[in-house]
Amino acid sequence: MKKLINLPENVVREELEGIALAHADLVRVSLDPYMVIRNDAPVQGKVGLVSGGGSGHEPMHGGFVGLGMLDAACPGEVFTSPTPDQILAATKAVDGGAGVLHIVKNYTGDILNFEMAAELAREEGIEVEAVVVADDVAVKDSLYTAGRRGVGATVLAEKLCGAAAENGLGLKQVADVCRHVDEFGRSMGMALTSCVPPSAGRATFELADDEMEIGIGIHGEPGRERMKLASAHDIVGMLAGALVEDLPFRAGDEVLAFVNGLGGTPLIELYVVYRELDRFLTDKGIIIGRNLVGSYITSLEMAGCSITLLKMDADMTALWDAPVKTAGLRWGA
Amino acid sequence: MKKLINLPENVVREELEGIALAHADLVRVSLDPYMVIRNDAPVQGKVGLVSGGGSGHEPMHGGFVGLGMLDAACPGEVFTSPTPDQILAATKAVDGGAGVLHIVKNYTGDILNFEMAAELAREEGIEVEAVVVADDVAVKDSLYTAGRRGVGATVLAEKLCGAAAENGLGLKQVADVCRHVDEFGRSMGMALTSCVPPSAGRATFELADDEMEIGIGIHGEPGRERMKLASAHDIVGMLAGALVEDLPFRAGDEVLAFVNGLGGTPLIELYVVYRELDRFLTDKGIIIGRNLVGSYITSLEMAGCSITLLKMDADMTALWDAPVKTAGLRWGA
Amino acid sequence: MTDTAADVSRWIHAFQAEIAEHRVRLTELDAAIGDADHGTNMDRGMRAVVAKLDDAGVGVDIGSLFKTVGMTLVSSVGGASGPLYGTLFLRMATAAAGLTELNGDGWASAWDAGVAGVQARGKAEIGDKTMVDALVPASAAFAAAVGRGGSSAEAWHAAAVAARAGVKSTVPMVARKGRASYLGERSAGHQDPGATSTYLLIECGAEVLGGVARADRERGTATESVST
Amino acid sequence: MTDTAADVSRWIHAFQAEIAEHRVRLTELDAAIGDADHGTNMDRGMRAVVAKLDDAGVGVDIGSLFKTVGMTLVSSVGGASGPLYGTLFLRMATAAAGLTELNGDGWASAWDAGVAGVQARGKAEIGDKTMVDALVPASAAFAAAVGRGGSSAEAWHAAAVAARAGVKSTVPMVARKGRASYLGERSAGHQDPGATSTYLLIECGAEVLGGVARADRERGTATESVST
Ligand SMILES: Nc1ncnc2c1ncn2[C@@H]1O[C@H](COP(=O)(O)OP(=O)(O)O)[C@@H](O)[C@H]1O
Ligand SMILES: Nc1ncnc2c1ncn2[C@@H]1O[C@H](COP(=O)(O)OP(=O)(O)O)[C@@H](O)[C@H]1O
Ligand SMILES: [Mg+2]
Ligand SMILES: [Mg+2]
Ligand SMILES: [Mg+2]
Ligand SMILES: [Mg+2]
Repeated sequence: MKKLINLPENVVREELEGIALAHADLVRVSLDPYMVIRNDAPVQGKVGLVSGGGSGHEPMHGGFVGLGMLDAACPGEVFTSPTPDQILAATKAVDGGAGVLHIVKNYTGDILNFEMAAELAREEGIEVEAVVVADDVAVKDSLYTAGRRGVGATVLAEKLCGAAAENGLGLKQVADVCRHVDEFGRSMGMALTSCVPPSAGRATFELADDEMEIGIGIHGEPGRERMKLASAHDIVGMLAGALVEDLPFRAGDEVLAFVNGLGGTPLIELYVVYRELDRFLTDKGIIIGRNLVGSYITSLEMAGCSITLLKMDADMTALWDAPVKTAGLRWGA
Repeated sequence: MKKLINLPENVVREELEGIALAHADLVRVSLDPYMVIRNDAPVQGKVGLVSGGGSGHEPMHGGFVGLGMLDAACPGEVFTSPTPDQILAATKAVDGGAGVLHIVKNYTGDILNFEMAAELAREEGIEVEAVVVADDVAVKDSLYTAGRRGVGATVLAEKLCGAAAENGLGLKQVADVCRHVDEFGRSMGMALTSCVPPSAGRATFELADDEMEIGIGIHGEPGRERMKLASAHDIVGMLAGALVEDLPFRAGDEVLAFVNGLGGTPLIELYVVYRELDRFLTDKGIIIGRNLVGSYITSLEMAGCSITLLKMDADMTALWDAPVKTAGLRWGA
Repeated sequence: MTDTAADVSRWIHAFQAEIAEHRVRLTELDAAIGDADHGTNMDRGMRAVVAKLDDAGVGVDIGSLFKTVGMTLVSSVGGASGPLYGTLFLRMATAAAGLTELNGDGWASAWDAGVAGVQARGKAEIGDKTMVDALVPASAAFAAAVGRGGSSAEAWHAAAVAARAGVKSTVPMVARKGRASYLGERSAGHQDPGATSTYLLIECGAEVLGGVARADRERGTATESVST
Repeated sequence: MTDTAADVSRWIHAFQAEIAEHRVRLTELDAAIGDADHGTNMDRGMRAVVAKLDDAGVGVDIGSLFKTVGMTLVSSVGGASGPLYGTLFLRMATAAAGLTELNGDGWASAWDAGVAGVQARGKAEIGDKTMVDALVPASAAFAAAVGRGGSSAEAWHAAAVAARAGVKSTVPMVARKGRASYLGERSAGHQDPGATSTYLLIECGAEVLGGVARADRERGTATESVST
């Protein structure tokens, strides 16, 4: 295991201490329980936004706390959902009287812990809505699975809901924005190499030098298919092809196109992928209204990428363009 | 070689096409010769800022073109300096009548090509100053070497000079800002894994599973020492220790602390490193006034990090805080 | 069959030791069809539980003891198993609220309430390849033995046998809940880690509270992966 | 010894073929002490040069021919070698400006001007482990042979022999210029890639313009790495 860390069991705590030191102007960090909280929380009268999940996906979620995005993030241990008391504490810390939205990625652990937290918060008189994001088309969404995993669309949901909350929308309306993202957002990823969870100390799976995994999950969950390494062109064809078919996205649709790196892939490759994606969509008459290229939802040091497409309208575009001031995403402020 | 690319020989062109498509709101891209130019260039009356170098270090330099930073970047092939005609074309494209500053990283190839370009530009009546950034303390700066390599301080120079130019400072003053950065900035890097230049198709060097290279260059140039993998704490001790001794940085000094990822290292590790750096400097009484944590000057998919320290004063801090609007660095706009 | 809070506490301590012993194995089972953390998660949680009990003292109220266990699991495990094991104990706490002794019927209703809680929380049915496959038959067997007027030893033995059959039954199953469900057909042939830890919980009860000797129950074999 | 622009063009074409043939080897030499691109750089540049010559036509003015070569190298190679080889030919162009024939003295002054340009640009001296170590002695040997009234064959042969000795001399040297200088002592024991390509340039001149048969000059051996 080759990592820039000290003891594997301390990675999350030390990371959070690093975030606290680096971004004291944006957030305050609690180490017990783990929370990253917007400096000026609770913002009175504003819907509070809380998300969270296992660590190892940085900058998500802690890097998305700040004006125009999350009010708090609850990081669990690496790849392990946070606990209800953590989420409850964050919910209380950001409640400005207008209710709190929980943005939950669709994993059983995340769902259960957020559910318990919401119950506890409601018992304490806080109005809580939870929206589950489930956008990974690599997983069949059926009665026979835990449903689609929550991946790239979560980043977009956090930005868009953050803007909606900042605009003074009510809890139900902000939750509706999240539901819109869940309904009209689709993602799929692929890996060139495995991630190495620090506590495990070894790769979650093995890929030969000429192999890749299509449909990988952000915790190294197996994908749809293991196959020979292909060109960026062919990879984008597979990923974007699956997304476009699934919603489906149609000629004339306007989308936000998000090319995401999984942690070990450099920007030069992501731009090559973005070029392919632009060509693929243009070919189908799908219009890229906005885009995002970079490593925003990662899987430790995994090399690979994911593509997220979100159908946009004028309202969503305005929310996207609104100011955001976080460590991981920033413009207009 | 595991990369998200098509043909290795097309990587740079395709990357630039991707940048053009993704960031049409910020820059225009020329493919012959390769240039990334600020959308509204030339800005009349403003000193023009041009930098460039081999590709493979993204987001540097193309990702730093925009308001408050570079006016143009000239990307060469991967790890190969751009040519004089490229640099000349960029210089002409951004000349707003107030002269053009070339920010050059100290590599023989970069120096020679920028020198020829400056001569050609001057022949065409454009006032050009060039400042060479040489901040890598891993290399002995002596008559017996080509001098210190230009690395992380270049990113800071581009930001600070960009702000100075935006503030309306003259060519000599903007160049002075760059010279300040060169004089008071120091960097050193380390690698956990090698980069793989696409045209070579294989790792530049081999490191065993328990080895690291201290003092690595951003093209995979050998460092000061190959040694057993150490903890983040010890690695920061070695890197920051060398920097602090070199300038030297002293108790009471205020610095900008920049923890940079080399392309294959995820943010979670960079924050662990930042925490160590903060402790190291605090211990020595050195004050971190500003910081930057992320992958800004990379070496393809190399895993590892570099640390840059720049001594700051109130003027520099104001320049750092000034708005910047580029694909790679953005705030206040 | 009447157990005091001190008896229950011995059971919880035994379970913690059992989890610590099988931590790596549980994580390996999870590596095959999940994300390789079930042993780590349960170990972290149970260490927190016994630390809490040792700190706070056990007291006499079995309901509050269960509540401490449940709350501590909820706040220290995370993942899917945290809320599920947490709910199990929190519901047992409600069922045993204010009781200083638990007899056969008391245990049966506590198990029943706990299992109902786990199913309400996780929505898993028998056959979904989860801890429910060990928990539901174990609880049912316990209640049936108590209903027949059986001894503590008989009830716990029946529960342990049922749990063991339950965990074995997960091997050929295709997972329909939790992380393993992403694997679809490829989840078949692997033993469910959560069902395995549940089996260990009940086995510890049989030993500590039912006085059933370990050898009788071929202890530990259920943690071995059974290949098909 | 009088060469026309057509002769010079044959030399340039021969050099391009030589570089293409030795591309991998030159890059390997650069991998050892640089950044593994010298073969790629020179190959890209020389391909561009012959494409330009074939497109634009060679004409009769040797000065403009050299200028085309120099400009094309400058604008297509990049790295350290682009400006250095570019400057070499641009300075030769100035020396040969307007000439339709180059005799011994003409060649000697062209080489002299070119070499001075390379040194002015790169600031390298003999012993710094660069192309200068092949270029300076080759140019000097050429001029000396011409000064002695030697034939074209003699002058080119002397230059090639000197270049070959020069490139070999780079092996034990510790680099003081360019990327290899970062290696310090570790650069010793490796042959300099730029000196090697320079040797090939002069060797091609000896063959094409000097009519010196290849076998006489043990062609190609200088591209083999000499281990010490
Ligand atoms: N919906 C569910 N209902 C009951 N048990 C479940 C459910 N989902 C998962 N489990 C159990 O949880 C176990 C996994 O726990 P653990 O690995 O600790 O959490 P995670 O899956 O979040 O990593 C599975 O083996 C399974 O027995
Ligand atoms: N200052 C210099 N003067 C003369 N030649 C030099 C100088 N620096 C480098 N060289 C030559 O350039 C060669 C390397 O060229 P190349 O690999 O194409 O460029 P780069 O070093 O930029 O990758 C070296 O082998 C050396 O002969
Ligand atoms: Mg987990
Ligand atoms: Mg080079
Ligand atoms: Mg698990
Ligand atoms: Mg080179």
